[in-house]
Amino acid sequence: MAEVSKGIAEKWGLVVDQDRCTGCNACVVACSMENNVPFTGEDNVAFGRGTYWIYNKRMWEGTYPEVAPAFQPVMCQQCGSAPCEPVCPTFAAVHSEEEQINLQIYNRCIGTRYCANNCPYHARQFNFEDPNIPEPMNSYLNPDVTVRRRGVMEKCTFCVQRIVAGRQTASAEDRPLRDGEVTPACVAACPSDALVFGDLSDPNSRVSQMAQNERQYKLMDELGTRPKVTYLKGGGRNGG
Amino acid sequence: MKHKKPWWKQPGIQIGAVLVAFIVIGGIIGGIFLTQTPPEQPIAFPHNRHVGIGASCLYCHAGATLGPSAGLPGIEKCWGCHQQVQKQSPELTKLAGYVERNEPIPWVPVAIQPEFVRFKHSPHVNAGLQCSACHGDLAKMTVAEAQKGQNMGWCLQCHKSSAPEQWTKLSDCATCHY
Amino acid sequence: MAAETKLFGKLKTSEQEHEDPKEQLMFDPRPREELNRMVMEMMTTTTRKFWLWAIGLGAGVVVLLFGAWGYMISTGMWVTGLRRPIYWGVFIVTFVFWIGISHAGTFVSAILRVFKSEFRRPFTRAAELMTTFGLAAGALYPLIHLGRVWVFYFMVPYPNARWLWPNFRSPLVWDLLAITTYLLSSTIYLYLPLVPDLAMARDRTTGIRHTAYKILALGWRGTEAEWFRLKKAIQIFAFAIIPVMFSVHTIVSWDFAVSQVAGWHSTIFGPYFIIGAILSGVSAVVTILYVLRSSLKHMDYFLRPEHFDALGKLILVFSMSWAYFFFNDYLLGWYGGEAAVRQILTVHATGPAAWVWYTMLICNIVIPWLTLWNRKIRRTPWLMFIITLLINVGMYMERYTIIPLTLGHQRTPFDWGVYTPQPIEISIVLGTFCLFTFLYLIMSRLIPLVPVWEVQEGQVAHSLRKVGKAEVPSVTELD
Amino acid sequence: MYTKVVHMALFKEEQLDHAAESITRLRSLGISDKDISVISGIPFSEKILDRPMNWTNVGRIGLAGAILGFITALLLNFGTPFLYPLRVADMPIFFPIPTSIVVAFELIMLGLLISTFIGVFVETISPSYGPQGYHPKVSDGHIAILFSGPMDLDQQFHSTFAELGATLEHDVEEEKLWL
Amino acid sequence: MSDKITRRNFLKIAGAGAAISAVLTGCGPMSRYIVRRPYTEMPEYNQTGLNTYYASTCRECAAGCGIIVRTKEGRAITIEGNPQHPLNRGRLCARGITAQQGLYNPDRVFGPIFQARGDTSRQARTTWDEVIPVVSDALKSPASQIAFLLGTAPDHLFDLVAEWARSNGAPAPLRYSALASFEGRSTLQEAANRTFGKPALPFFDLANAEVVFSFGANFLETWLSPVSYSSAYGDMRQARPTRRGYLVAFEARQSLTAGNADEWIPIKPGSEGLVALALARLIAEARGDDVPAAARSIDPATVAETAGIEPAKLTELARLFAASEHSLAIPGGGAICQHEGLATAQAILQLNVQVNNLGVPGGVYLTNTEQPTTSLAEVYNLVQKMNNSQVKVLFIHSANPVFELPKVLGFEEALAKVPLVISFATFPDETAMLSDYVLPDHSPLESFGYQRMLAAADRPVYSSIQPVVAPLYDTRSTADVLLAAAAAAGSPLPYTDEVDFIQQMIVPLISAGGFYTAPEIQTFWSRWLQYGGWWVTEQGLDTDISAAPSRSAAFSGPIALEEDKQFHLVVFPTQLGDGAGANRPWLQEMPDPMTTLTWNTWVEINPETADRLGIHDDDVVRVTTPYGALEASVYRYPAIRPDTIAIPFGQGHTALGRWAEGRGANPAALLPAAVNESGDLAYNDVVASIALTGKRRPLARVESREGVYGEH
Repeated sequence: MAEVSKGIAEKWGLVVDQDRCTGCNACVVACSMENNVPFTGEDNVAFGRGTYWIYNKRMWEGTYPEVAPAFQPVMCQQCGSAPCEPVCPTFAAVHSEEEQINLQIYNRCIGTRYCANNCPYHARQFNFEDPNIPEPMNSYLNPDVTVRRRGVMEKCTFCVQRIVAGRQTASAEDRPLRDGEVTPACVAACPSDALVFGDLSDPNSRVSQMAQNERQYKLMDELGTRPKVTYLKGGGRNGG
Repeated sequence: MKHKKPWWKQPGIQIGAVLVAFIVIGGIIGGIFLTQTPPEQPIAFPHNRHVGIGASCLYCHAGATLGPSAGLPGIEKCWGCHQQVQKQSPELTKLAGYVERNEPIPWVPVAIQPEFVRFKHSPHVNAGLQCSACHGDLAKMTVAEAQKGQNMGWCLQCHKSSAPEQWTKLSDCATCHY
Repeated sequence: MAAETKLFGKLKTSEQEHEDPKEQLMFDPRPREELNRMVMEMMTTTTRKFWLWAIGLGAGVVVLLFGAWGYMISTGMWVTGLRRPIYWGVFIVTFVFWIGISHAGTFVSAILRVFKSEFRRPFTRAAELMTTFGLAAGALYPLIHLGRVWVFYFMVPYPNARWLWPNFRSPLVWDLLAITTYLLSSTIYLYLPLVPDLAMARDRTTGIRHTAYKILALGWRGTEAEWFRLKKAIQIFAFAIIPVMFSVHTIVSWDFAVSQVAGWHSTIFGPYFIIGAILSGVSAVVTILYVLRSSLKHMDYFLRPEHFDALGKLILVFSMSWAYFFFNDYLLGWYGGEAAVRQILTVHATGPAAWVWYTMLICNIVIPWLTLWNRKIRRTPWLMFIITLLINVGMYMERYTIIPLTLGHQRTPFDWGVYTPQPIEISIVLGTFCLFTFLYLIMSRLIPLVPVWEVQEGQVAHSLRKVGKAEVPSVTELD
Repeated sequence: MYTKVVHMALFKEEQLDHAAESITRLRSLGISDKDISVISGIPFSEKILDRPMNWTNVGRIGLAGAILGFITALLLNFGTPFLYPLRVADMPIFFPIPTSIVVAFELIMLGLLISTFIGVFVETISPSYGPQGYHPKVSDGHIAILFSGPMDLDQQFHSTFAELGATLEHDVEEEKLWL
Repeated sequence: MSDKITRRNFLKIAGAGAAISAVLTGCGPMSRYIVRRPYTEMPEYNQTGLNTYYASTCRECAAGCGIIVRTKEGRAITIEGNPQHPLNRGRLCARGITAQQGLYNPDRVFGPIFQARGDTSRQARTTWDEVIPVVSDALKSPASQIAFLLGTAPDHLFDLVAEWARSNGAPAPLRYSALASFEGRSTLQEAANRTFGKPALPFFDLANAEVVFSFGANFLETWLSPVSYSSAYGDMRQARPTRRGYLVAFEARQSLTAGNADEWIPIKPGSEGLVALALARLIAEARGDDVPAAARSIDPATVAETAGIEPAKLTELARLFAASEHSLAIPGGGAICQHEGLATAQAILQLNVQVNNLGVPGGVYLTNTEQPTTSLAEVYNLVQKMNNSQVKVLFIHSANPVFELPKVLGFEEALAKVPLVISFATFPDETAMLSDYVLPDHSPLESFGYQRMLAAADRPVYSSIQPVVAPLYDTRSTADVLLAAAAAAGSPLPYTDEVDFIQQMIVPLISAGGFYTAPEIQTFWSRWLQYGGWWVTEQGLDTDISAAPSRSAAFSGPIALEEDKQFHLVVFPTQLGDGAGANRPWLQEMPDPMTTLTWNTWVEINPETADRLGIHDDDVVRVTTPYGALEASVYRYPAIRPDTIAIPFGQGHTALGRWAEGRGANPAALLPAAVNESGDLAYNDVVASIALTGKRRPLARVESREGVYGEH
């Protein structure tokens, strides 16, 4: 390929501003439509098998009348030291040296579900059955993303298909990727601009700037997973 | 001790075993045979003749430089030439039939990517790779034939030998699988 | 054995002192011919009841195990009760259970052999058989629980076009290696001491059985070189298989302990699992011995209260050790563990599934401690049968607590979940119980379940020696 | 083939002392240890019967298997990452020492145990020295002493064994016991 | 044995083997390698090509966000916001994102159907050639007896129908949707008219506001233009480095907006007007202004007690509102949809006047575009006419009145009295099932059109609609059908077809100073399609706002309840909108933000109340109002007043396809037929009682009940 190696690996990162996040769940649906995440039906959701690559963990803070929901959209944190990876017997969960994210290679996956147990964020989903999308609804399936069959794990990929497409477009035009050129579906959809995606290795990118915000924290930082997703705390009463 | 034939020497069992073996082996051989023979095409398109008169691959498969799939020419493109040149041949009558009915030609795929592989033509073509490197010498084929042994090892071999300095990127799973 | 009973006798009641040495198998010798005849009759007697059981269990295997498994493969894992976040359920529970059970064979046979515990002799084979079939039943589960079992071979190290090998950092690959090693070696370990007995059977059968025994006996004659070689090999195995056995359950425990799952990430898990495995395994041996004793002809000659007594003592010791490790694990989690671990411990004891936790404690601690100190209870086979069965129920509950109940209450309360096994899962679990029992049942008629030559060797080595006014049991070492 | 004919003396299991004695007597009749072989239903050590030490390669074969297992483990642990380097978490790609110990241990044990068995198997089915022959009574606990001696000592054999209470058979054919 | 097998036999056997292996693998993907099918029959995953992007407009609600649809091989793949569009600036909500599930829904109407009013024996597929004369005959009826009921139909269709009606003397088309009614759109418009003297929807500049008081306006979820308001909300919170906007929500049931508010003030439904007046008085006092006339007789302490809040809290909030630079009070939703809704809306709007926050950044503007909305009162008139047999022909487009209107209104019965009902529904919804003909319009992603912005654009915007895929079925654009039928009926309009109509309508825009222009319409048209519409570059809001002095109003306050027997009932729209979203499986599967519930209807009850009444989660209760009753499972919702229960709107379909049918309950059965002064449904005044049915029906929730609520 024509692209010249840049020397520094791109390190994709996501910032979730919880103060902007309204919990509207547009990201959930945008992700599902982009990544061919199947809908599973009422019974499956009731059973805990609704498949969401990103979902809002809404906990309650306070008691009535001071009660308020605490929204926390959680997707795969693309850990630098991911607990899911080493436990996979078949290298279906691996770390991408190029994109510095976690990959799930569906055709390599044999469905031990070990990775899912070991993910402290519960970001990994299992395909308990083949997707049931009646014709012609399968027409909207994104051909850039594999339709997962039953028995494999899946999870947020940071929309790696968009990353690869963006990188190839940039290389065909012989220029580096611009900040904000590649956005995952959730980021593109987010009505309140609570999600920001970009290259963390570029100190000038918007995501790098935001990740240094004083409100920043990482989910379960104490586990040493080195997530690529940074959360910005909600503002509280007096802003932040 | 009575000398009875042991069970594995009983004729019924032997015949059964041979039959089962034949069906299994035949199935495997047949399956492999079918994957390794070029499929029957609606029109026996002579690649060799088109390449022979100097037609560029990209003339018909224009998508190769632009996007993932190289694309197949529509009936308009075929007919655009063939209403001028060489109008008579049994294969061209078939083409004329499709043009008349305004139907797409149901070409049968030759090189198939598994659904979990995202192969894109454009980066490969843009990197200066010749079509023949993967598709074989079309000047020697009539209908296109699938090339043997094009598995992931083959992809990687080429990635490694042609661009060792980009091996990190070109061996990354996310390059092809997502 | 002798020394042990004596020591015990001093501590305990006076009835012990009056025990007739004849009550012990080793001091109640019978001619080899007689022993052979008894064992052969054991193998060849099949009652109507036997066939009913065999057919029933065989049908159980086909329908409950393979039928349900096939159904699950064809429709997908949704027929199980698994759900986010509980991705491992009774399949893995039963897997750990079977692997645990399989430790007894090695323990009874290898460790007791190494330490020359003479009471082991009549039931080493029964225990080894249990190991092999327990492993066979258990080794199915890593396959059963796969989402895509048809590509299970991705886990097996073999060269391929992609030069992509399994991930040797994954505990599941260690599992694969360890279980393969253990299954192969325990099968061989079952087979090696069987060879002289197969030769014995060969000499007493005709037809297909004769042919089969002839092949399996490898032309055994009983020459000095053959005995020497066999003893040497058994010695190597007995020593080498013990670390393998420890490694197997340690690795099974590492499936849990190396992970980041709260409640699993514990350094004590290795020994904790091993002790649990031995406890459940030795218990299962007792359970099986009771069944053998009551269903097989002449077995009551070979298996006597003394054996139940001795195994009962072992179980008591292991129950105490298990309690120690359990408490150790619990205390550390409770004391300094992170909030999530403490939460899990609370949920175990107070949550909706707390009955599982209490059943575990009652069956594993309360029942053995209350009963097994009593010699009379230990020497009553049917009581031992019930107690050991309960211990295995307790051990099953232990694994159930560790796996689905712990997975269901991880760090984010939003994602907690409740797991309920579904009919298909229960069917498969019952199916492997059928498989185990079926294999055991069939095997009990195919191979000599009592190692005749070992029993005879023991009987030859044991004698009563007159010391002063008393006849004292004594053992001679034959090698 | 031989000028010597294989004889077999059968002792009942309780006649162990006599069997031991008979070996001494046979030796005094000029029959060497390699022309005698004892088969029994339970193992007796050489010292009990006063026989030369036996010798087996099982241990060495087992050791060789263990070494083979170790080499395989090295190749799998440290060789395969070079074929396709893949990073998982933060673990070293090429030299994952702690995890390799587990694999190495299992493969060493696997090699050791399997090859021990193979050793037993190969040694058992390979032709053995000493007089051949078998009697089913051996598995009934009898001790059979097989020896080959010249026919002219027949009388002495008879008297010796009759005295020790054994039955003696002549001209024991080599029975095909395996395949 | 094997030597007897001839080569011929071998080939036979091998062939059989191949066949067997083909059959065996036929179910799996391997079969693709063995039995190859032509490209023209290949499954979609193998046809990878280049993306084609089309700019269009989202039609899932009335807001009109600009969208970019990514298509591949003629299939719409993903929908994203149009980054240049001034309304949503590249953002989109869940409903817009799932629009393809409407396009590719397997339960669409595949072609014109003669319905015969649900008489399935006479039901038959028909052809467009047969139905155009039917429509044209219908248009020949006496003009006064023709009625058009348009729901969220695109503006161009409305304009076309209005033009036809105007030129033929027919009554103007009605434009009603349940969502508009829940939002209180007419009331808001009328309140703006009375307060500012212009009948336009106000635009609230949330992004630059510092303190925002929201009275019932759930602008983050469904209210008016949720995407643009969400975007503005994000900016209000974090776009300014030093100041973070402060949001206070006054409503009885915590909506998503109230959930995101810094303070949620759970006031009794019906007390909003009083609270607004009390605030007015306190604000005036805090600012040192004259207390407005309307508020002079108000005692804040009494009001606080009536509303069920702390008096000190009210004072504190008033001070906050008075002290901030840009304080904004937004009336909407249930607060203004009650019998005193108009006065309440005015009282709330007056708060903005009091702090002089009109026509300045962070304040209230008025939108320029006229927004035709029909109030529910006019729909009532239509029903009246239908009942009196004064309607011969009823055309229905994009509306589902049988589902959406309060059951007590009796639309279904009135419909039976209309001799000819023609529905243009894309889906077999409840109303379509009861009409004579269903003449399916294209799905929005297959059609042309335009949409004016509703309220949340800060400038004049025309958003264009264009087909992104070729129509999948034998559907036809309603505009074309009407044009053809009108021509055949002898009352033609001067347009050849729909595109011609749209082009003629947008001709004035060429010179209206948009961000592009063109010498003639065809070039303009291509840019119009390319950019997804037309708008001006500069902010173009009406800053010239002057307020009339506040009118005194006497509020009767909340209805008194019998404790533990009666409850205020809050019916709220969800992501399913006016119920049309119920057949989008991903909208059904998307967890409701506040409750994480999916796929069903639930009744929200405060846990305290539930404990008192012995009601557990998932218990099915019967909710009864004077107008009807329904049964649904209980969700113990911690963020609702103990004297209030709430039910989401949108489920309970008896038609509309496999994902919507037979799911949940329709709270339209509980709603009254009463309207407020400006004609919006007074749904916030309803008092309901609940009773256990003894049944249990678990709700599909994503959260763990044990983990979140500590219940087992």
